[in-house]
Amino acid sequence: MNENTEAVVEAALFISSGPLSVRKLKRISGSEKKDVKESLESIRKRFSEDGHGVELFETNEGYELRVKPEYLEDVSHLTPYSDLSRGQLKVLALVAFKGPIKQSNIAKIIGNRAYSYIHDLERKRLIKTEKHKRTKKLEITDEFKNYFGIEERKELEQKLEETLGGKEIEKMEKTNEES
Amino acid sequence: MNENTEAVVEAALFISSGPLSVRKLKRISGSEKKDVKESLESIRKRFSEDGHGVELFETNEGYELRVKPEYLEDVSHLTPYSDLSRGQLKVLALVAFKGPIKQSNIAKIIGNRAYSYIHDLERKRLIKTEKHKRTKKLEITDEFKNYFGIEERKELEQKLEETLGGKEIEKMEKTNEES
Amino acid sequence: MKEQEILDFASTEPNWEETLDWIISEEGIDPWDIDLIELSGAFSEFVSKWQKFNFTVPARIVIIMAILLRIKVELLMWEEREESEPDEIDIEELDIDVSDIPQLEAPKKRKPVRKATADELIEAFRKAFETKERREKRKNRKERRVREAMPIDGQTEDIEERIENLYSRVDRILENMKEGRTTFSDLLPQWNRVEIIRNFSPLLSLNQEGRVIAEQEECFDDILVKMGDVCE
Repeated sequence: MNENTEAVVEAALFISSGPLSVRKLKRISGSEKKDVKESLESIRKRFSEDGHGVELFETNEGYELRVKPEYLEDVSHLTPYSDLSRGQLKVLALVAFKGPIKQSNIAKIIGNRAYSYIHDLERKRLIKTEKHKRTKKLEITDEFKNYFGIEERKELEQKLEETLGGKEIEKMEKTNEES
Repeated sequence: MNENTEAVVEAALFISSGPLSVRKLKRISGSEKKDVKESLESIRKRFSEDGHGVELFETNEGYELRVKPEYLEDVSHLTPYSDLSRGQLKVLALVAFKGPIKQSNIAKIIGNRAYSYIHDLERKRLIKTEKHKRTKKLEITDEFKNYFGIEERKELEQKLEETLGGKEIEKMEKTNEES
Repeated sequence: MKEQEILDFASTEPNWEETLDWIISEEGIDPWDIDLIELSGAFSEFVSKWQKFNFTVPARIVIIMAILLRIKVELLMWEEREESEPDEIDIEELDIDVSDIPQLEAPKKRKPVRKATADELIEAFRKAFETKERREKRKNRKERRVREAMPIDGQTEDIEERIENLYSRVDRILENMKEGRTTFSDLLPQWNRVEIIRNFSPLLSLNQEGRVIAEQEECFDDILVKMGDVCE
Protein backbone atom coordinates (compact mmCIF):
# COMPACT_ATOMS: atom_id res chain seq x y z
CA MET A 1 0.00 0.00 0.00
CA ASN A 2 1.03 3.49 -0.76
CA GLU A 3 1.25 6.00 2.09
CA ASN A 4 0.54 8.79 -0.33
CA THR A 5 -2.76 7.22 -1.42
CA GLU A 6 -3.75 6.87 2.19
CA ALA A 7 -3.01 10.53 2.86
CA VAL A 8 -4.97 11.75 -0.17
CA VAL A 9 -7.90 9.51 0.74
CA GLU A 10 -7.87 10.88 4.29
CA ALA A 11 -7.69 14.47 3.00
CA ALA A 12 -10.58 13.81 0.60
CA LEU A 13 -12.75 12.21 3.29
CA PHE A 14 -11.92 15.08 5.63
CA ILE A 15 -12.88 17.88 3.26
CA SER A 16 -15.79 16.30 1.43
CA SER A 17 -19.27 17.53 2.26
CA GLY A 18 -20.76 14.16 1.39
CA PRO A 19 -19.87 10.46 1.28
CA LEU A 20 -17.29 9.33 -1.30
CA SER A 21 -17.45 6.11 -3.29
CA VAL A 22 -14.41 3.95 -3.98
CA ARG A 23 -14.68 4.96 -7.64
CA LYS A 24 -14.53 8.62 -6.77
CA LEU A 25 -11.63 8.10 -4.38
CA LYS A 26 -9.83 6.23 -7.14
CA ARG A 27 -10.21 9.20 -9.45
CA ILE A 28 -9.16 11.72 -6.82
CA SER A 29 -6.05 9.83 -5.73
CA GLY A 30 -5.17 8.52 -9.18
CA SER A 31 -4.56 5.12 -7.60
CA GLU A 32 -5.69 1.57 -8.19
CA LYS A 33 -8.92 0.31 -6.66
CA LYS A 34 -6.92 -2.13 -4.57
CA ASP A 35 -4.82 0.67 -3.08
CA VAL A 36 -7.88 2.75 -2.31
CA LYS A 37 -9.54 -0.16 -0.55
CA GLU A 38 -6.40 -0.89 1.46
CA SER A 39 -6.13 2.76 2.41
CA LEU A 40 -9.73 2.81 3.58
CA GLU A 41 -9.11 -0.28 5.66
CA SER A 42 -6.03 1.25 7.25
CA ILE A 43 -7.88 4.50 7.99
CA ARG A 44 -10.77 2.57 9.52
CA LYS A 45 -8.39 0.68 11.78
CA ARG A 46 -6.47 3.73 12.89
CA PHE A 47 -9.52 5.76 13.78
CA SER A 48 -11.29 2.91 15.53
CA GLU A 49 -8.66 2.98 18.28
CA ASP A 50 -9.36 4.71 21.57
CA GLY A 51 -8.14 8.25 21.64
CA HIS A 52 -9.86 9.01 18.37
CA GLY A 53 -13.14 10.92 18.33
CA VAL A 54 -13.76 10.33 14.64
CA GLU A 55 -14.49 7.12 12.74
CA LEU A 56 -14.78 5.91 9.17
CA PHE A 57 -18.38 5.14 8.33
CA GLU A 58 -19.75 3.34 5.32
CA THR A 59 -23.11 4.28 3.87
CA ASN A 60 -24.94 3.25 0.68
CA GLU A 61 -23.43 6.21 -1.06
CA GLY A 62 -19.87 5.63 0.05
CA TYR A 63 -17.44 6.38 2.86
CA GLU A 64 -17.36 9.31 5.20
CA LEU A 65 -15.61 10.39 8.36
CA ARG A 66 -17.92 11.23 11.20
CA VAL A 67 -17.78 11.94 14.91
CA LYS A 68 -18.12 8.76 16.94
CA PRO A 69 -21.69 8.65 18.29
CA GLU A 70 -20.50 8.62 21.91
CA TYR A 71 -18.92 12.06 21.51
CA LEU A 72 -21.58 13.66 19.35
CA GLU A 73 -23.53 15.15 22.22
CA ASP A 74 -20.44 16.93 23.56
CA VAL A 75 -19.57 18.58 20.26
CA SER A 76 -22.73 18.91 18.18
CA HIS A 77 -23.26 22.50 19.36
CA LEU A 78 -20.18 23.39 17.28
CA THR A 79 -22.00 22.73 14.00
CA PRO A 80 -22.81 25.87 12.03
CA TYR A 81 -26.57 26.19 12.43
CA SER A 82 -27.08 24.60 15.83
CA ASP A 83 -27.92 28.04 17.20
CA LEU A 84 -31.08 28.45 15.11
CA SER A 85 -34.09 29.02 17.31
CA ARG A 86 -37.38 27.19 16.90
CA GLY A 87 -38.93 30.33 15.48
CA GLN A 88 -36.16 30.71 12.94
CA LEU A 89 -36.51 27.05 11.94
CA LYS A 90 -40.24 27.57 11.50
CA VAL A 91 -39.66 30.50 9.15
CA LEU A 92 -37.04 28.47 7.32
CA ALA A 93 -39.47 25.59 6.88
CA LEU A 94 -42.14 27.94 5.52
CA VAL A 95 -39.75 29.41 2.98
CA ALA A 96 -38.40 25.99 2.03
CA PHE A 97 -41.78 24.35 1.54
CA LYS A 98 -43.92 27.26 0.50
CA GLY A 99 -41.42 29.67 -1.06
CA PRO A 100 -41.31 31.94 -2.89
CA ILE A 101 -43.45 33.47 -0.18
CA LYS A 102 -44.14 37.06 0.85
CA GLN A 103 -42.71 38.32 4.13
CA SER A 104 -46.12 39.59 5.16
CA ASN A 105 -47.60 36.13 4.76
CA ILE A 106 -44.95 34.66 7.01
CA ALA A 107 -45.72 37.33 9.56
CA LYS A 108 -49.41 36.43 9.36
CA ILE A 109 -48.61 32.85 10.26
CA ILE A 110 -45.80 33.32 12.79
CA GLY A 111 -46.52 36.81 14.07
CA ASN A 112 -44.45 39.95 13.91
CA ARG A 113 -41.36 38.34 15.34
CA ALA A 114 -41.05 36.79 11.90
CA TYR A 115 -39.38 39.97 10.66
CA SER A 116 -36.44 39.60 13.01
CA TYR A 117 -36.16 35.87 12.22
CA ILE A 118 -36.12 36.71 8.51
CA HIS A 119 -33.40 39.27 9.10
CA ASP A 120 -31.23 36.73 10.95
CA LEU A 121 -31.77 34.04 8.34
CA GLU A 122 -30.87 36.45 5.58
CA ARG A 123 -27.67 37.33 7.41
CA LYS A 124 -26.83 33.66 7.72
CA ARG A 125 -27.54 33.41 3.97
CA LEU A 126 -30.10 30.66 4.41
CA ILE A 127 -32.86 32.66 2.72
CA LYS A 128 -32.82 35.51 0.24
CA THR A 129 -35.19 38.17 -1.05
CA GLU A 130 -36.28 37.88 -4.64
CA LYS A 131 -38.28 40.41 -6.59
CA HIS A 132 -41.43 39.00 -8.07
CA LYS A 133 -43.17 41.61 -10.18
CA ARG A 134 -43.93 44.31 -7.69
CA THR A 135 -43.57 42.43 -4.46
CA LYS A 136 -40.58 40.97 -2.70
CA LYS A 137 -40.66 37.32 -1.88
CA LEU A 138 -38.41 35.04 0.11
CA GLU A 139 -36.64 32.00 -1.23
CA ILE A 140 -34.11 29.51 0.07
CA THR A 141 -30.48 29.90 -0.97
CA ASP A 142 -27.90 27.51 -2.35
CA GLU A 143 -26.31 27.58 1.09
CA PHE A 144 -29.51 26.18 2.55
CA LYS A 145 -29.72 23.51 -0.14
CA ASN A 146 -26.07 22.58 0.37
CA TYR A 147 -26.08 22.36 4.10
CA PHE A 148 -29.53 21.00 4.76
CA GLY A 149 -28.94 18.54 1.93
CA ILE A 150 -32.03 19.50 0.06
CA GLU A 151 -31.65 19.75 -3.67
CA GLU A 152 -35.10 20.53 -4.93
CA ARG A 153 -38.29 21.50 -3.29
CA LYS A 154 -40.05 18.62 -4.91
CA GLU A 155 -37.61 16.30 -3.28
CA LEU A 156 -38.51 17.94 -0.01
CA GLU A 157 -42.18 17.38 -0.52
CA GLN A 158 -41.56 13.81 -1.52
CA LYS A 159 -39.48 13.26 1.58
CA LEU A 160 -42.27 14.70 3.62
CA GLU A 161 -44.85 12.41 2.16
CA GLU A 162 -42.56 9.44 2.69
CA THR A 163 -41.94 10.27 6.31
CA LEU A 164 -45.45 11.25 7.24
CA GLY A 165 -47.57 9.30 4.82
CA GLY A 166 -51.05 10.41 3.79
CA LYS A 167 -52.67 9.33 7.02
CA GLU A 168 -50.35 11.32 9.19
CA ILE A 169 -50.99 14.49 7.15
CA GLU A 170 -54.71 13.94 7.45
CA LYS A 171 -54.36 13.61 11.21
CA MET A 172 -52.32 16.79 11.42
CA GLU A 173 -54.89 18.64 9.39
CA LYS A 174 -57.60 17.50 11.71
CA THR A 175 -55.69 18.61 14.78
CA ASN A 176 -55.15 21.92 13.12
CA GLU A 177 -58.84 22.38 12.44
CA GLU A 178 -59.74 21.49 15.99
CA SER A 179 -57.33 23.94 17.53
CA MET B 1 -3.06 12.08 29.69
CA ASN B 2 -6.58 10.94 29.29
CA GLU B 3 -7.52 9.12 26.07
CA ASN B 4 -11.07 10.31 26.42
CA THR B 5 -10.00 13.95 26.43
CA GLU B 6 -8.00 13.37 23.32
CA ALA B 7 -10.98 11.78 21.56
CA VAL B 8 -13.35 14.61 22.49
CA VAL B 9 -10.79 17.21 21.41
CA GLU B 10 -10.37 15.45 18.08
CA ALA B 11 -14.15 15.22 17.61
CA ALA B 12 -14.52 18.92 18.42
CA LEU B 13 -11.77 19.98 16.03
CA PHE B 14 -13.28 17.78 13.34
CA ILE B 15 -16.84 19.05 13.58
CA SER B 16 -16.14 22.73 14.18
CA SER B 17 -16.09 25.05 11.20
CA GLY B 18 -13.82 27.54 12.92
CA PRO B 19 -10.67 27.42 15.04
CA LEU B 20 -11.06 26.45 18.71
CA SER B 21 -9.11 27.97 21.59
CA VAL B 22 -7.69 25.93 24.46
CA ARG B 23 -10.23 27.57 26.75
CA LYS B 24 -13.10 26.45 24.58
CA LEU B 25 -11.70 22.94 24.27
CA LYS B 26 -11.37 22.85 28.05
CA ARG B 27 -15.05 23.67 28.41
CA ILE B 28 -16.13 21.16 25.76
CA SER B 29 -14.13 18.28 27.16
CA GLY B 30 -14.58 19.20 30.80
CA SER B 31 -10.86 18.55 31.30
CA GLU B 32 -7.94 20.43 32.78
CA LYS B 33 -5.96 22.86 30.66
CA LYS B 34 -2.92 20.59 31.01
CA ASP B 35 -4.85 17.62 29.61
CA VAL B 36 -6.18 19.65 26.68
CA LYS B 37 -2.70 20.85 25.83
CA GLU B 38 -1.29 17.34 26.02
CA SER B 39 -4.11 16.06 23.84
CA LEU B 40 -3.43 18.74 21.26
CA GLU B 41 0.22 17.82 21.27
CA SER B 42 -0.56 14.15 20.78
CA ILE B 43 -3.01 14.91 17.95
CA ARG B 44 -0.43 17.13 16.29
CA LYS B 45 2.17 14.38 16.45
CA ARG B 46 -0.14 11.69 15.15
CA PHE B 47 -1.34 13.68 12.16
CA SER B 48 2.09 14.97 11.25
CA GLU B 49 3.19 11.46 10.27
CA ASP B 50 3.19 10.38 6.66
CA GLY B 51 0.05 8.62 5.65
CA HIS B 52 -2.06 11.45 7.03
CA GLY B 53 -3.64 14.04 4.74
CA VAL B 54 -4.75 16.27 7.58
CA GLU B 55 -2.74 18.32 10.06
CA LEU B 56 -3.29 20.29 13.24
CA PHE B 57 -2.80 23.96 12.60
CA GLU B 58 -2.51 26.78 15.11
CA THR B 59 -3.51 30.36 14.34
CA ASN B 60 -3.96 33.22 16.75
CA GLU B 61 -7.65 32.36 16.84
CA GLY B 62 -7.00 28.82 18.01
CA TYR B 63 -6.48 25.30 16.73
CA GLU B 64 -7.96 23.71 13.67
CA LEU B 65 -7.59 20.58 11.60
CA ARG B 66 -6.97 21.22 7.95
CA VAL B 67 -5.88 19.43 4.84
CA LYS B 68 -2.12 19.43 4.37
CA PRO B 69 -1.21 21.98 1.68
CA GLU B 70 0.29 19.34 -0.59
CA TYR B 71 -3.06 17.57 -0.98
CA LEU B 72 -5.27 20.63 -1.16
CA GLU B 73 -5.37 20.93 -4.92
CA ASP B 74 -6.49 17.32 -5.31
CA VAL B 75 -9.39 17.54 -2.89
CA SER B 76 -10.61 21.11 -2.44
CA HIS B 77 -13.30 20.71 -5.11
CA LEU B 78 -15.11 18.30 -2.79
CA THR B 79 -16.65 21.06 -0.69
CA PRO B 80 -18.65 24.08 -1.80
CA TYR B 81 -17.67 26.07 1.28
CA SER B 82 -14.80 28.53 1.19
CA ASP B 83 -13.28 29.91 4.39
CA LEU B 84 -13.61 33.46 3.00
CA SER B 85 -17.01 35.02 2.41
CA ARG B 86 -17.79 36.84 -0.82
CA GLY B 87 -17.44 40.21 0.90
CA GLN B 88 -14.13 39.27 2.49
CA LEU B 89 -12.86 38.06 -0.87
CA LYS B 90 -13.75 41.37 -2.52
CA VAL B 91 -11.78 43.32 0.06
CA LEU B 92 -8.88 40.91 -0.14
CA ALA B 93 -8.86 41.21 -3.94
CA LEU B 94 -8.74 45.00 -3.76
CA VAL B 95 -5.83 44.88 -1.32
CA ALA B 96 -4.05 42.27 -3.41
CA PHE B 97 -4.38 44.06 -6.74
CA LYS B 98 -4.60 47.69 -5.65
CA GLY B 99 -2.61 47.70 -2.43
CA PRO B 100 -1.27 49.60 -0.68
CA ILE B 101 -4.75 51.04 -0.55
CA LYS B 102 -6.55 53.24 1.96
CA GLN B 103 -9.44 51.77 3.96
CA SER B 104 -11.63 54.65 2.88
CA ASN B 105 -11.01 53.87 -0.78
CA ILE B 106 -12.09 50.30 -0.24
CA ALA B 107 -15.25 51.52 1.46
CA LYS B 108 -15.90 53.80 -1.54
CA ILE B 109 -15.79 50.82 -3.84
CA ILE B 110 -17.73 48.21 -1.93
CA GLY B 111 -19.60 50.17 0.72
CA ASN B 112 -19.39 50.54 4.46
CA ARG B 113 -19.54 46.85 5.20
CA ALA B 114 -15.91 46.88 4.05
CA TYR B 115 -14.79 47.86 7.55
CA SER B 116 -16.02 44.66 9.13
CA TYR B 117 -14.48 42.58 6.33
CA ILE B 118 -11.16 44.40 6.85
CA HIS B 119 -11.35 43.54 10.53
CA ASP B 120 -11.96 39.84 9.72
CA LEU B 121 -9.07 39.71 7.27
CA GLU B 122 -6.74 41.39 9.73
CA ARG B 123 -7.65 38.76 12.31
CA LYS B 124 -6.89 36.06 9.80
CA ARG B 125 -3.59 37.89 9.20
CA LEU B 126 -4.17 37.99 5.46
CA ILE B 127 -3.86 41.79 5.36
CA LYS B 128 -2.11 44.34 7.55
CA THR B 129 -2.04 48.08 8.07
CA GLU B 130 1.06 49.88 6.86
CA LYS B 131 1.96 53.50 7.41
CA HIS B 132 2.52 55.40 4.18
CA LYS B 133 3.67 58.92 4.92
CA ARG B 134 0.81 60.31 6.91
CA THR B 135 -1.94 57.89 5.99
CA LYS B 136 -2.52 54.26 6.87
CA LYS B 137 -2.86 51.85 4.04
CA LEU B 138 -3.65 48.17 3.74
CA GLU B 139 -1.31 45.60 2.30
CA ILE B 140 -1.13 41.87 1.94
CA THR B 141 0.97 39.82 4.36
CA ASP B 142 3.32 36.88 4.10
CA GLU B 143 0.45 34.77 5.39
CA PHE B 144 -1.49 35.88 2.29
CA LYS B 145 1.32 34.56 0.08
CA ASN B 146 1.30 31.31 2.04
CA TYR B 147 -2.43 31.01 1.70
CA PHE B 148 -2.40 31.36 -2.08
CA GLY B 149 0.88 29.49 -2.41
CA ILE B 150 2.75 32.26 -4.21
CA GLU B 151 6.16 33.79 -3.74
CA GLU B 152 5.47 37.24 -5.09
CA ARG B 153 2.40 39.35 -5.65
CA LYS B 154 3.44 39.63 -9.29
CA GLU B 155 2.37 36.05 -9.93
CA LEU B 156 -1.18 36.98 -9.07
CA GLU B 157 -1.07 40.13 -11.17
CA GLN B 158 0.04 38.13 -14.18
CA LYS B 159 -2.84 35.76 -13.63
CA LEU B 160 -5.22 38.68 -13.37
CA GLU B 161 -4.07 40.00 -16.71
CA GLU B 162 -4.33 36.61 -18.34
CA THR B 163 -7.85 36.11 -17.03
CA LEU B 164 -9.42 39.50 -17.50
CA GLY B 165 -7.25 40.97 -20.24
CA GLY B 166 -5.64 44.39 -20.25
CA LYS B 167 -8.67 46.18 -21.67
CA GLU B 168 -11.08 45.21 -18.99
CA ILE B 169 -8.61 46.12 -16.24
CA GLU B 170 -8.08 49.50 -17.90
CA LYS B 171 -11.83 50.07 -18.01
CA MET B 172 -12.16 49.21 -14.34
CA GLU B 173 -9.37 51.56 -13.40
CA LYS B 174 -10.98 54.35 -15.38
CA THR B 175 -14.24 53.92 -13.51
CA ASN B 176 -12.23 54.08 -10.36
CA GLU B 177 -10.51 57.35 -11.21
CA GLU B 178 -13.69 59.07 -12.29
CA SER B 179 -15.24 58.71 -8.89
CA MET C 1 -38.79 74.86 23.46
CA LYS C 2 -39.11 78.59 23.92
CA GLU C 3 -39.95 80.66 20.88
CA GLN C 4 -37.11 83.09 21.48
CA GLU C 5 -34.62 80.20 21.61
CA ILE C 6 -35.99 78.83 18.37
CA LEU C 7 -35.73 82.25 16.77
CA ASP C 8 -32.13 82.62 17.94
CA PHE C 9 -31.25 79.16 16.71
CA ALA C 10 -33.06 79.55 13.38
CA SER C 11 -31.24 82.78 12.70
CA THR C 12 -27.97 80.81 12.57
CA GLU C 13 -29.33 79.17 9.38
CA PRO C 14 -28.72 75.65 10.61
CA ASN C 15 -28.60 72.59 8.37
CA TRP C 16 -30.75 69.63 9.28
CA GLU C 17 -28.00 67.76 11.10
CA GLU C 18 -27.41 70.74 13.38
CA THR C 19 -31.14 71.07 13.84
CA LEU C 20 -31.43 67.47 14.97
CA ASP C 21 -28.50 67.90 17.38
CA TRP C 22 -30.02 71.05 18.80
CA ILE C 23 -33.45 69.51 19.32
CA ILE C 24 -31.96 66.43 20.96
CA SER C 25 -30.01 68.55 23.42
CA GLU C 26 -32.86 71.06 24.01
CA GLU C 27 -35.36 68.31 24.71
CA GLY C 28 -32.94 66.39 26.90
CA ILE C 29 -33.28 63.26 24.75
CA ASP C 30 -30.62 60.64 25.49
CA PRO C 31 -28.44 60.70 22.36
CA TRP C 32 -27.49 57.04 22.93
CA ASP C 33 -31.05 55.87 23.19
CA ILE C 34 -33.23 58.02 20.98
CA ASP C 35 -36.94 57.50 21.12
CA LEU C 36 -37.88 58.20 17.50
CA ILE C 37 -41.50 58.89 18.32
CA GLU C 38 -40.47 61.53 20.86
CA LEU C 39 -37.88 63.01 18.50
CA SER C 40 -40.35 63.18 15.65
CA GLY C 41 -42.88 65.00 17.86
CA ALA C 42 -40.25 67.48 19.06
CA PHE C 43 -39.07 68.09 15.50
CA SER C 44 -42.58 68.84 14.20
CA GLU C 45 -43.21 71.15 17.13
CA PHE C 46 -39.97 72.96 16.35
CA VAL C 47 -40.80 73.33 12.65
CA SER C 48 -44.31 74.60 13.28
CA LYS C 49 -43.02 77.18 15.78
CA TRP C 50 -40.34 78.23 13.35
CA GLN C 51 -42.92 78.67 10.65
CA LYS C 52 -44.81 81.08 12.87
CA PHE C 53 -42.22 83.77 12.48
CA ASN C 54 -40.36 82.63 9.43
CA PHE C 55 -42.29 80.62 6.91
CA THR C 56 -39.32 79.89 4.70
CA VAL C 57 -38.19 76.89 6.64
CA PRO C 58 -35.51 75.27 4.47
CA ALA C 59 -36.89 72.49 2.31
CA ARG C 60 -34.39 69.99 3.66
CA ILE C 61 -35.69 70.53 7.16
CA VAL C 62 -39.26 70.02 5.98
CA ILE C 63 -38.19 66.81 4.30
CA ILE C 64 -36.45 65.58 7.44
CA MET C 65 -39.62 66.36 9.38
CA ALA C 66 -41.64 64.39 6.83
CA ILE C 67 -39.25 61.43 7.12
CA LEU C 68 -39.41 61.52 10.91
CA LEU C 69 -43.19 61.68 10.80
CA ARG C 70 -43.30 58.72 8.48
CA ILE C 71 -41.03 56.75 10.80
CA LYS C 72 -43.30 57.74 13.68
CA VAL C 73 -46.40 56.55 11.84
CA GLU C 74 -44.70 53.28 10.94
CA LEU C 75 -43.58 52.74 14.52
CA LEU C 76 -47.03 53.49 15.89
CA MET C 77 -48.65 51.20 13.35
CA TRP C 78 -46.10 48.53 14.21
CA GLU C 79 -46.91 48.85 17.91
CA GLU C 80 -50.58 48.66 17.17
CA ARG C 81 -50.09 45.59 15.03
CA GLU C 82 -48.01 43.96 17.74
CA GLU C 83 -50.73 44.58 20.30
CA SER C 84 -53.58 43.43 18.18
CA GLU C 85 -51.74 40.63 16.49
CA PRO C 86 -54.06 37.67 16.30
CA ASP C 87 -52.76 34.28 17.23
CA GLU C 88 -55.27 32.57 15.01
CA ILE C 89 -54.84 33.36 11.39
CA ASP C 90 -56.96 32.81 8.42
CA ILE C 91 -54.87 30.24 6.66
CA GLU C 92 -57.28 29.74 3.80
CA GLU C 93 -57.02 33.35 2.86
CA LEU C 94 -53.26 32.88 2.48
CA ASP C 95 -53.71 29.73 0.49
CA ILE C 96 -51.12 28.08 2.66
CA ASP C 97 -51.80 24.88 4.47
CA VAL C 98 -49.49 25.04 7.44
CA SER C 99 -50.35 21.52 8.45
CA ASP C 100 -48.14 20.10 5.75
CA ILE C 101 -45.08 21.99 6.89
CA PRO C 102 -42.90 19.79 9.05
CA GLN C 103 -40.66 20.95 11.83
CA LEU C 104 -37.27 21.49 10.25
CA GLU C 105 -34.14 20.42 12.12
CA ALA C 106 -30.68 21.77 11.45
CA PRO C 107 -28.54 18.77 10.58
CA LYS C 108 -25.81 18.09 13.09
CA LYS C 109 -23.14 18.00 10.49
CA ARG C 110 -19.92 19.79 9.89
CA LYS C 111 -19.27 22.26 7.19
CA PRO C 112 -15.89 21.38 5.73
CA VAL C 113 -14.32 24.55 4.44
CA ARG C 114 -11.65 24.92 1.86
CA LYS C 115 -9.35 27.78 1.06
CA ALA C 116 -10.28 30.30 -1.56
CA THR C 117 -8.48 30.01 -4.88
CA ALA C 118 -6.63 32.61 -6.92
CA ASP C 119 -9.37 32.39 -9.56
CA GLU C 120 -11.97 33.28 -6.96
CA LEU C 121 -9.83 36.22 -5.90
CA ILE C 122 -9.76 37.52 -9.47
CA GLU C 123 -13.50 37.05 -9.86
CA ALA C 124 -14.03 38.94 -6.59
CA PHE C 125 -11.89 41.79 -7.94
CA ARG C 126 -14.14 42.11 -10.98
CA LYS C 127 -17.27 41.87 -8.84
CA ALA C 128 -16.01 44.61 -6.51
CA PHE C 129 -16.11 47.08 -9.37
CA GLU C 130 -19.52 45.88 -10.44
CA THR C 131 -20.72 46.51 -6.90
CA LYS C 132 -19.27 49.98 -7.13
CA GLU C 133 -21.07 50.76 -10.37
CA ARG C 134 -24.35 49.51 -8.95
CA ARG C 135 -23.94 51.56 -5.82
CA GLU C 136 -23.16 54.68 -7.81
CA LYS C 137 -26.18 54.25 -10.04
CA ARG C 138 -28.35 53.83 -6.97
CA LYS C 139 -26.81 56.92 -5.38
CA ASN C 140 -27.35 59.01 -8.50
CA ARG C 141 -30.96 57.94 -8.71
CA LYS C 142 -31.48 58.93 -5.09
CA GLU C 143 -29.81 62.28 -5.56
CA ARG C 144 -31.89 63.00 -8.63
CA ARG C 145 -35.08 62.23 -6.75
CA VAL C 146 -34.06 64.53 -3.89
CA ARG C 147 -33.17 67.30 -6.34
CA GLU C 148 -36.51 66.94 -8.07
CA ALA C 149 -38.31 67.07 -4.78
CA MET C 150 -36.48 70.21 -3.68
CA PRO C 151 -37.09 72.85 -6.32
CA ILE C 152 -36.77 75.61 -3.79
CA ASP C 153 -33.00 75.39 -3.56
CA GLY C 154 -31.37 77.41 -6.29
CA GLN C 155 -34.72 78.47 -7.64
CA THR C 156 -34.85 82.04 -8.81
CA GLU C 157 -38.58 82.35 -8.37
CA ASP C 158 -39.31 84.47 -5.36
CA ILE C 159 -41.27 82.98 -2.47
CA GLU C 160 -43.42 86.13 -2.50
CA GLU C 161 -44.28 85.47 -6.10
CA ARG C 162 -45.33 81.93 -5.28
CA ILE C 163 -47.53 83.16 -2.45
CA GLU C 164 -49.25 85.65 -4.69
CA ASN C 165 -49.70 83.10 -7.47
CA LEU C 166 -51.33 80.69 -5.07
CA TYR C 167 -53.54 83.40 -3.62
CA SER C 168 -54.79 84.44 -7.04
CA ARG C 169 -55.52 80.80 -7.88
CA VAL C 170 -57.58 80.44 -4.68
CA ASP C 171 -59.36 83.66 -5.55
CA ARG C 172 -60.09 82.63 -9.12
CA ILE C 173 -61.39 79.16 -8.20
CA LEU C 174 -63.57 80.34 -5.32
CA GLU C 175 -65.11 83.14 -7.36
CA ASN C 176 -67.21 80.61 -9.23
CA MET C 177 -67.93 78.27 -6.35
CA LYS C 178 -70.97 78.28 -4.23
CA GLU C 179 -69.55 76.47 -1.24
CA GLY C 180 -66.79 79.01 -0.98
CA ARG C 181 -64.12 76.43 -0.35
CA THR C 182 -61.76 74.31 -2.36
CA THR C 183 -59.09 71.78 -1.59
CA PHE C 184 -55.31 72.01 -1.62
CA SER C 185 -55.13 69.30 -4.30
CA ASP C 186 -57.46 71.28 -6.60
CA LEU C 187 -55.18 74.28 -6.29
CA LEU C 188 -52.18 72.47 -7.70
CA PRO C 189 -51.64 72.15 -11.45
CA GLN C 190 -50.44 68.60 -10.80
CA TRP C 191 -50.49 66.38 -7.71
CA ASN C 192 -46.84 65.54 -7.38
CA ARG C 193 -44.05 66.02 -4.89
CA VAL C 194 -42.61 69.09 -6.59
CA GLU C 195 -45.90 70.97 -6.71
CA ILE C 196 -46.83 69.98 -3.18
CA ILE C 197 -43.57 71.34 -1.80
CA ARG C 198 -43.68 74.46 -3.97
CA ASN C 199 -47.15 75.36 -2.75
CA PHE C 200 -47.28 74.06 0.78
CA SER C 201 -45.28 76.75 2.51
CA PRO C 202 -47.04 79.57 0.54
CA LEU C 203 -50.32 78.06 1.77
CA LEU C 204 -49.07 78.07 5.35
CA SER C 205 -47.99 81.66 5.03
CA LEU C 206 -51.35 82.76 3.55
CA ASN C 207 -53.03 80.94 6.40
CA GLN C 208 -50.74 82.62 8.88
CA GLU C 209 -51.54 86.04 7.48
CA GLY C 210 -55.24 85.23 7.61
CA ARG C 211 -55.74 85.72 3.90
CA VAL C 212 -56.94 82.14 3.55
CA ILE C 213 -58.13 79.60 6.09
CA ALA C 214 -56.61 76.17 5.66
CA GLU C 215 -58.07 73.29 7.61
CA GLN C 216 -57.55 69.60 7.72
CA GLU C 217 -60.32 67.57 9.25
CA GLU C 218 -58.42 64.34 9.56
CA CYS C 219 -54.75 63.48 9.42
CA PHE C 220 -53.63 62.80 5.84
CA ASP C 221 -56.94 64.14 4.45
CA ASP C 222 -56.90 66.79 1.79
CA ILE C 223 -56.59 70.34 3.16
CA LEU C 224 -59.71 72.48 2.81
CA VAL C 225 -59.02 76.07 1.75
CA LYS C 226 -61.39 79.04 2.24
CA MET C 227 -60.95 82.78 1.83
CA GLY C 228 -59.80 84.37 5.05
CA ASP C 229 -61.08 87.42 6.86
CA VAL C 230 -58.12 89.53 5.91
CA CYS C 231 -58.84 90.88 2.44
CA GLU C 232 -56.69 92.89 0.08
